[in-house]
Amino acid sequence: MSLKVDGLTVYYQSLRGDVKAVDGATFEIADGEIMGLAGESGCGKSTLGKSLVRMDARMRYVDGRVELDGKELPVWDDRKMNPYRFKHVSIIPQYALSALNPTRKIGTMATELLASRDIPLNGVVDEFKRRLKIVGLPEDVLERFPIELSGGMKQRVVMVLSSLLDPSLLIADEVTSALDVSTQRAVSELLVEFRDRGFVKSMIVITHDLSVLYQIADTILVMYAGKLAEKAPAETVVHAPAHPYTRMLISSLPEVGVRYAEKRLIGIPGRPPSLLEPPTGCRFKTRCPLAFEKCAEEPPFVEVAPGQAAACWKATA
Amino acid sequence: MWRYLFRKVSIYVVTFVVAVSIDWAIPRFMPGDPIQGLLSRMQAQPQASEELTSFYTEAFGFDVPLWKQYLNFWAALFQGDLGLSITNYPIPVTELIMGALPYTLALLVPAILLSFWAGNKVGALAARRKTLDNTVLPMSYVLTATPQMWLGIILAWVFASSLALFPVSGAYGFALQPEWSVEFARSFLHHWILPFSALFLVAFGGWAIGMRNLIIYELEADYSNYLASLGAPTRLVRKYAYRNALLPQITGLALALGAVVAGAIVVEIVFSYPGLGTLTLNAIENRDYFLIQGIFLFLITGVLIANLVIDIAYVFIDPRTRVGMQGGA
Amino acid sequence: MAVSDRDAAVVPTGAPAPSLETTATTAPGGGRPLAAAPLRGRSEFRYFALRNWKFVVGLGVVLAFFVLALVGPLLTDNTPFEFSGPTDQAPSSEYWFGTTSFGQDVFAQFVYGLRAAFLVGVLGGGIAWLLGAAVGFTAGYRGGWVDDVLNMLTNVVLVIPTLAILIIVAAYINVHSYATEAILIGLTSWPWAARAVRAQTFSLKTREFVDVARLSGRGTRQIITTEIAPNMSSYLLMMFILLFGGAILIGASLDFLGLGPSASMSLGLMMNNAFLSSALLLGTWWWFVPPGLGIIAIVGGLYVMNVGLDEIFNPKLRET
Amino acid sequence: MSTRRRGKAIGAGALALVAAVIATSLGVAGAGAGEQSAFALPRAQTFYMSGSQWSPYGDVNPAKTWDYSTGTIGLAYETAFRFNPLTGAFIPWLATGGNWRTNSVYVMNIRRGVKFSDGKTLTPGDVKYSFDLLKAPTHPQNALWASTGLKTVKVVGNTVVFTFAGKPGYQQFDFYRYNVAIVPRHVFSKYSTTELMTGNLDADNIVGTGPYAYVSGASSTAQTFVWQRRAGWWATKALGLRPAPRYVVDIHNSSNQAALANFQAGNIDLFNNFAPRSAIKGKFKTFFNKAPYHLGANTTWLFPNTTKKPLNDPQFRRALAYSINMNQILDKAYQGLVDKASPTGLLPIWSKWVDKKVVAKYGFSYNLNRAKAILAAAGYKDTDDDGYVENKDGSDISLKIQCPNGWSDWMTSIQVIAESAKAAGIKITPGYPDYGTLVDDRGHARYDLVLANDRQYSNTPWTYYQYIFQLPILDNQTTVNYERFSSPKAWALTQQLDRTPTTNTKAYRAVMSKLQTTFLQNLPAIPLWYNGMWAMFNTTYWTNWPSATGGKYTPTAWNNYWQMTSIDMLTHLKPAKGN
Repeated sequence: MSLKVDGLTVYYQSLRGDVKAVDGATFEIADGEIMGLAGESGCGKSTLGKSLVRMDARMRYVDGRVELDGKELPVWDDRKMNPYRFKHVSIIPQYALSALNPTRKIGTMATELLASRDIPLNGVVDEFKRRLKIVGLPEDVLERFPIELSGGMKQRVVMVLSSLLDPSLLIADEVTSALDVSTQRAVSELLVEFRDRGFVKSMIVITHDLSVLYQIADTILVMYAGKLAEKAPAETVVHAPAHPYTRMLISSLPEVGVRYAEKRLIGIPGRPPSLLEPPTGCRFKTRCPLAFEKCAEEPPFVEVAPGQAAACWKATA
Repeated sequence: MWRYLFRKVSIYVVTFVVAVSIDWAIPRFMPGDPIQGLLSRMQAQPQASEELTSFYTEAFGFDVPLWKQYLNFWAALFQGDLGLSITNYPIPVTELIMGALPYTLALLVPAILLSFWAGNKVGALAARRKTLDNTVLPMSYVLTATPQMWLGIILAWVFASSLALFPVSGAYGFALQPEWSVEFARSFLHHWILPFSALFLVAFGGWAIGMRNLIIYELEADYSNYLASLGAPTRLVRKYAYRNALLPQITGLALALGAVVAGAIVVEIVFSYPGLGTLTLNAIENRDYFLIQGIFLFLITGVLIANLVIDIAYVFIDPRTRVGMQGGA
Repeated sequence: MAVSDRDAAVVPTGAPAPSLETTATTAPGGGRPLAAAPLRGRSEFRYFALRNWKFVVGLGVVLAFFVLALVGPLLTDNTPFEFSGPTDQAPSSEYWFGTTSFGQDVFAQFVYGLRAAFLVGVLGGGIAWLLGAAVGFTAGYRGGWVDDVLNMLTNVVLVIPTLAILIIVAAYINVHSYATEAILIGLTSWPWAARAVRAQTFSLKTREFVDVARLSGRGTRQIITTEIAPNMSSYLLMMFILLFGGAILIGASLDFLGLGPSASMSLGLMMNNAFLSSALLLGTWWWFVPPGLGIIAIVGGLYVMNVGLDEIFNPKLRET
Repeated sequence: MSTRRRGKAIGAGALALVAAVIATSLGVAGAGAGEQSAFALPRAQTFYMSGSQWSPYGDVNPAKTWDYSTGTIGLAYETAFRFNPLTGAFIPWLATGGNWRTNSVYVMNIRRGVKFSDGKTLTPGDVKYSFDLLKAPTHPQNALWASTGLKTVKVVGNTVVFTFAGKPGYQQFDFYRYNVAIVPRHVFSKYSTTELMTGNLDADNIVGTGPYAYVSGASSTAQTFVWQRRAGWWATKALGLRPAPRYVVDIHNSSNQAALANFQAGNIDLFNNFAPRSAIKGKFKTFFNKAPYHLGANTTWLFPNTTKKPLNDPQFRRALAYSINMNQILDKAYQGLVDKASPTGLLPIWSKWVDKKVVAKYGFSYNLNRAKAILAAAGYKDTDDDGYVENKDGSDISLKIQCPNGWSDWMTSIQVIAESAKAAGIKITPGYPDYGTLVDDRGHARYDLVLANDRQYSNTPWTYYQYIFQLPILDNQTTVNYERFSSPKAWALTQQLDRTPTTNTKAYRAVMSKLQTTFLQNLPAIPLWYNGMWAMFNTTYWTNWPSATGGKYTPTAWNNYWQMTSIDMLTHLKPAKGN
C-alpha cells in the first residue's frame, strides 16, 4: 500500500464559520496506481489533494490519519510535514502556469530550492536536464525566465520539477484544464509515462474532466460535497457506476471514452449544498432521483462490489 | 528592452522641455517685475532709478524679444548657465545652487537610501507575523502621516532645546569652516543627525507599510505556495517574496523622490540647514526669480536623472523588462 | 500594455503609498487580483467592515476629529486670531490648550485649523480624484493616441516635484483662501491616481460586460460611468481616501512655509506661527504639539482606514 | 545563500555605521573646545554676532550699501567722520575735522599717518577719489552729487575742499560725511566702473584703514563671515583704541528662531535679531534693564495708499490713526519691548525739534470715540448696518493691511490694528505676502495699508521728511513716499530744511514746526512705534557692553551703525573673567 487515508477531515476557515470541505475521507492507493479524483468544482477534491501535501493558511485539520509507505504523514503539522514534501509526496499545482517565480531563471530557482532542502546538487541537476529532455524541452530552459516560456512549457517544467526526487505520491491538480486540447493529451500521456518510468510510485490526478481520467487513471474516486461518493477501477466507474451521482456525472458526458470531452460538467439539475452547514444524511439526497427515507441517515462508504466502494443506501441495498 | 528605454527617455525629454519652458515663463509672465524688485531692494535713490533700470535690464538680458530670450535661455542652459541671482547680484545662480547642493545631498541621499533599506527590511519582517505586525504597522502609519516639519520641530524641541544633546540649527559649528578634518566632520555629523532623522523616520514609515502590504501579496502568490508545497523553508519563500515585492518599491522610490525633496525643503527650514530648501525659501521671500527658476530646474533635472537611473537599473533587476516586450503574459 | 512596464506601479505623493500601491499594481506575472470584486450588497460590506479593527479605528478617529472641527468652534468664545488672554499660558481649565505668546487661544486656533484641514483635504483630494479618474478612464478606455497624449501628460506632472511647483506658484499668486490652496493641490496631485485608474480600466475594458455594453451601442462616457466605474468603486473610494490624506499633508507644508492663506487659521499656520515665535526654544510646547498631532490623527486615521478597506474588499489581505 | 549572508552583513554594517555616527557626534558635544583645527576659532577671543546678514554672502563692495557684509564699512573701510546718534555729536575719524569756509565751501582736514592695510598711506587724494566715485549715476549714493548742489571736490594740501553751487544741502551733506567709505585709490582704480557700482569686489583684496581684516566667508555657501583684528590700526596710536575681540564673526541668519537657538546655546555674543521678551533672562542682558529693554532704531510707519479711496481723505486717515490701539500692540506683539512713537514720527534724538504746541493741536492717540466722531463728521456712515462704515458714495470699504510674511511681531501688530479698526467701524483684514511681493506691490501702489520702517537713526530728521514727502512720484516708488502723497508745498519745506544748517537753530526750528504741522494735518503716514535696535548680549565671554548706565554706544552690528558708534562697543568690550 502506497497511501492509506483514514477518516481525513479538513475544514476551510471562513469568517462565517467552517466550510466542511473534506469530511471523513477514507481510501487507499496501491503502488503504481494512478488514481483519478473527480467531482464538481467545490466538492473538496482540491482540498483533499492539497491537504496531503500542504494545507494553506485557511485550511484546518480536524481529524484523520494519513499513511505513506507505512509511515504516518503528519499532515496537521506544517513544520513536521516539510521533510516529506518534494521527497516523498509532491504536487503539481492547479496554478502551474504561475507557479514559477517570475524573476528567477528556472535553473537558478531549482538549484536554490534544492539547496534549501539540503539536497546535494550533483546528479540531481543532470537528472533534471535529462528529464526535461524526456518531456521534450531543450536544456537551455534552465537559463530562461518563466516569461520566456509558453504555457505548455511551463506546465512541463513544473511536472518535471515536482517529480524530480521520485516521490512516492504525486498529486496532479487540474494539470490539463488550462491547456488546449492537443497539449492536454500530451501532458496526460506524460503523467502515465512518469509512472511507467518510475519517477513516481503512485499518483492522484485531480480533475473535473472524467474523460481525461478514463484515458490515464487506473482507479477513479468521485467526491460530492466534501464526501467520498464512489471509488472503483476506471472501467467500472465509467461503465458500471454504483452511486447515482457518478451515474449522472457519466451520463452528462457525450460518448465517454471515445474522445475527449469538450463540454464541462453541466447537465445535473440543482446545486450542491452549502458546506458551511451541510445537510444531515446523504448530501446528494436533494438532487438524487432515487432518494428515499433512508437517505436521511448518512450512508457509509463501503465496498459494494469487489474493488468498488460507494456511499449510497441504494447501492448497498 | 531598447524600446522600453527609448520610451522612458522620450518621456523624460518631453518632461524636461516642458519643465524648462514653464520655468522660463514663470518670472516673465507672472505679475511683478524682477528688476523693479531689485531696485526696491537696493533702496535706490529715485534720481538713479532710470539709469539703474536700463543697466539691469541689459544685465539680465531682458532687452531682446521674448522668443530670443527663450532661445538664449536654452543656449545658456546647455552651458550650465542659469543666470544671475537678483538678491546676490552678480553671483551666478549656479554657484549659489552648487554651494547649497552638498548639504541637501548629504541629507537626502542617506535619508532616501537608509529609509528605503530599513523600511523594506522591517516591513518584510513584520508581514504575516502577528506581534511584530501589530507594533510596526501602527507605528509606521503614525510616521507616514507625520508632517516632516512637525517631526523636525519635535526632535529639535526634545533633543536640542530640552536635552541639549544636539544643535538646533546650521550644518556645522560657527567656529569652523568646511574642510577635511576630523573636527569638522564630527561637528557636521552632530548637526546632521536631527534633520536626517526627521526625513528618515517619515520615509521609513512609508516604505515599511508599502513593503508590508506588497510582501503579503507576494507571500500569497502562486509561486510562493508552490515553493512551500515543495518543502522550501520559509526563509527561501520570504526571500523570493521580498525580492519581488522590492520591484514595485523601487518604482515607488523613483516616484517618491519628488516628495522626499519636498520633505527636505521643510526640514531644512526647521533646522536652518544651509541646503537648497533654505535657499529656496530665501529666494521666494526676496523674489529672486532667477534663483527660484534655477533651483526648480535643478530639482527637476535631478529627479529626472534619478528616475532614468532607476529605470536603467530596473532593466537589470527585473528580467521581465528585458524579455517581456512581447506583451502581457 | 506590457505587463512589465513599471509605470503600472503607483505611489501617491506626500507619503509613499500605503496599500493602494499593491492593489493598483497590475501584477508582475499577470496574476494579481484586481482590487476587490465588489462585495455583494451593503450588508456584506457592513459585516466585514465592522469586524475590521483598522477600518473601525481609522474611521472612528477621522469622524471624531471631524465632529471636533464642526462643534469645536462652538465650545470657545475666542476666535483664532483674537488676543483674548494672557500670553504664554500653559493649558488650563480656562484655556484648554493654553495661549500663544501673543495671548491667542490655542484651542480656538486648533479647532478652526481642523476645519481648514478637512476643507483642503476634501476639496484638494476631491479635485485630484476627479482629474485622476477622468484622465485615467479616458486614457485607459480610449487607448491609442488619446492614451499616448494623456499618459505623457500624466508622466510629466508625475515626475515634477509637486511641492516645488506649488511653492513657486503659491509664491507668485497670493493664496487668499483654502479653496484656492486646495485647487492648487488638486491640480498637481492627480497623476498617480490617473495612472492607477488607467491600469485598472485597461484590464476591465476587455471584460465581457463591457463588450456587451459596447455592442449594445452605448457611448463611451456612459460605459465608463455605468459599467467600468461601478466595478472599481471600492478602488475609487480608497483612492479618494489617500488623496484626501495627501492633500492635508501638502497643505500643511504650504501653510508652514507661509504660502497658504494667512487670514484664517490652519494647522500648518499654527506651526508656522509657533516656529517663527521660537516657541520650541521658549518651551511653549502646547502651541506646536497639537497641530502636528491633529494632522497625524486625521491623516493616519485615513491611511489606517484605507488599509482596513483594502482588507475588506480584498479577502487575500485579511488577517489569518 | 551567499547573497543572504551578504545582505545580513550589509545590514549589520549599516546599523553599526548609524550607531557610530550618533556616538561620534554626541562625543562632539562633550569634547568641547579642546580640539584644534586649521580654522577652529578660539571661543574666548571670538565675538559672534547675528542679525545682519539675511541671505547668503553677497559681497564686500562698499558701494552696494544694501548688500555688503556687515563691517565692510566700519571694520574694514572707514569714513571721514562718525556720528553718535545717542548724543547727536559728530566724531572726527579719518578726517580730523572740517568747517564751512563759506556758505557753499566745506573744507575737510584729513588725518595724517593713517595707513591702509597694505602699508600705503591714506592721502587726501584717496578721500577725493572716494567722493568722486559717487558721481556715477548708478551709484546708490549718487544723491550727494545729484541733489545737494555739490559741484567739485578738490585736494588742497592736506585738505579736501567741497564746493557747492547755490545753497548746499547741509543736512544731506552731513549724512554723507559719515556714510561714504574712504577707499584706496591705488586699489580701486583697477576695477571697472561696472564692477565698482554693481560687482562683487575681491574679498581677499580688501585694503582698508579699519581695525579688522578679512579672513573667510566670502562664498555663497559660508555660514559665517569672519574678520580678524589686524595690527597697526591708526586709532590705536592716535586715540589709544583697540578692539577687544581678535575675531569678529557674523553669523548668517536663516530665521530669528535659529539665531535664538544659537544665542541660547551660547554660540552668539551679540544677538541683533528680534526675540520675545521672555528670552531676556539670566546672563542675557540688554541696553536697558527694564522696558523697553532696547533702544529704538527707527520709526515703524503705517503707510496708507493715498491714491485710493477712502485713504485719500486726510480725515479718514486721521480717524484710522485714532482707532489704533497702540497699547495692545506694545503689549501683545512686543510684550513691552518697544515704545510708542511720537505722533510726529520723529525719533527721540530729534525730540528737541518737536513743536509741542503743534503736537497738542494736531496730534492723536488711541481714542475710539474720537475715531468714530471723525468718521461721522467726514461723512462715513454705516448705511447697510454691517458694522462697518461705507464710503461717502455708499460703496463698501474693505481695506487690506499687509506686512512681510514671517515678521512675526509685525504680523501680530497688523492683526491688532485690524481688530481695533474694526471697533471703530473700519473694515481691515490682515495679509502677509512674502517680502519681495510686498516691496513690489508697495512700489507700484498696489496696496491699501502697509507697515515700513526703512529709515534708521541719522544725523537729521530731513531723512524722515524726505522719506514721507519726496517728489516726483515715479512708476515705482522704491525707497520713499510709498503712500504717494503729492504735496509740492511739503516737499519744498523738506528741501528748505535740507538747505538750513543745523547750527542756524532758529531758522531750523521754524522749518521743523511747519513740517510737523503739514505732516500732522495731512497724516500721509501714521507713525506707530519705535522699532527696537534689537540687541541681547551674552555676558559669558564678553562684558562691559553698552548700556543706559555705562557706555552709550549703539549695540548693533547692523550696517551703517559701525560708523555710528558700534565700533566703540568693540573697543570697550572686556573679556569675561575666567576666559
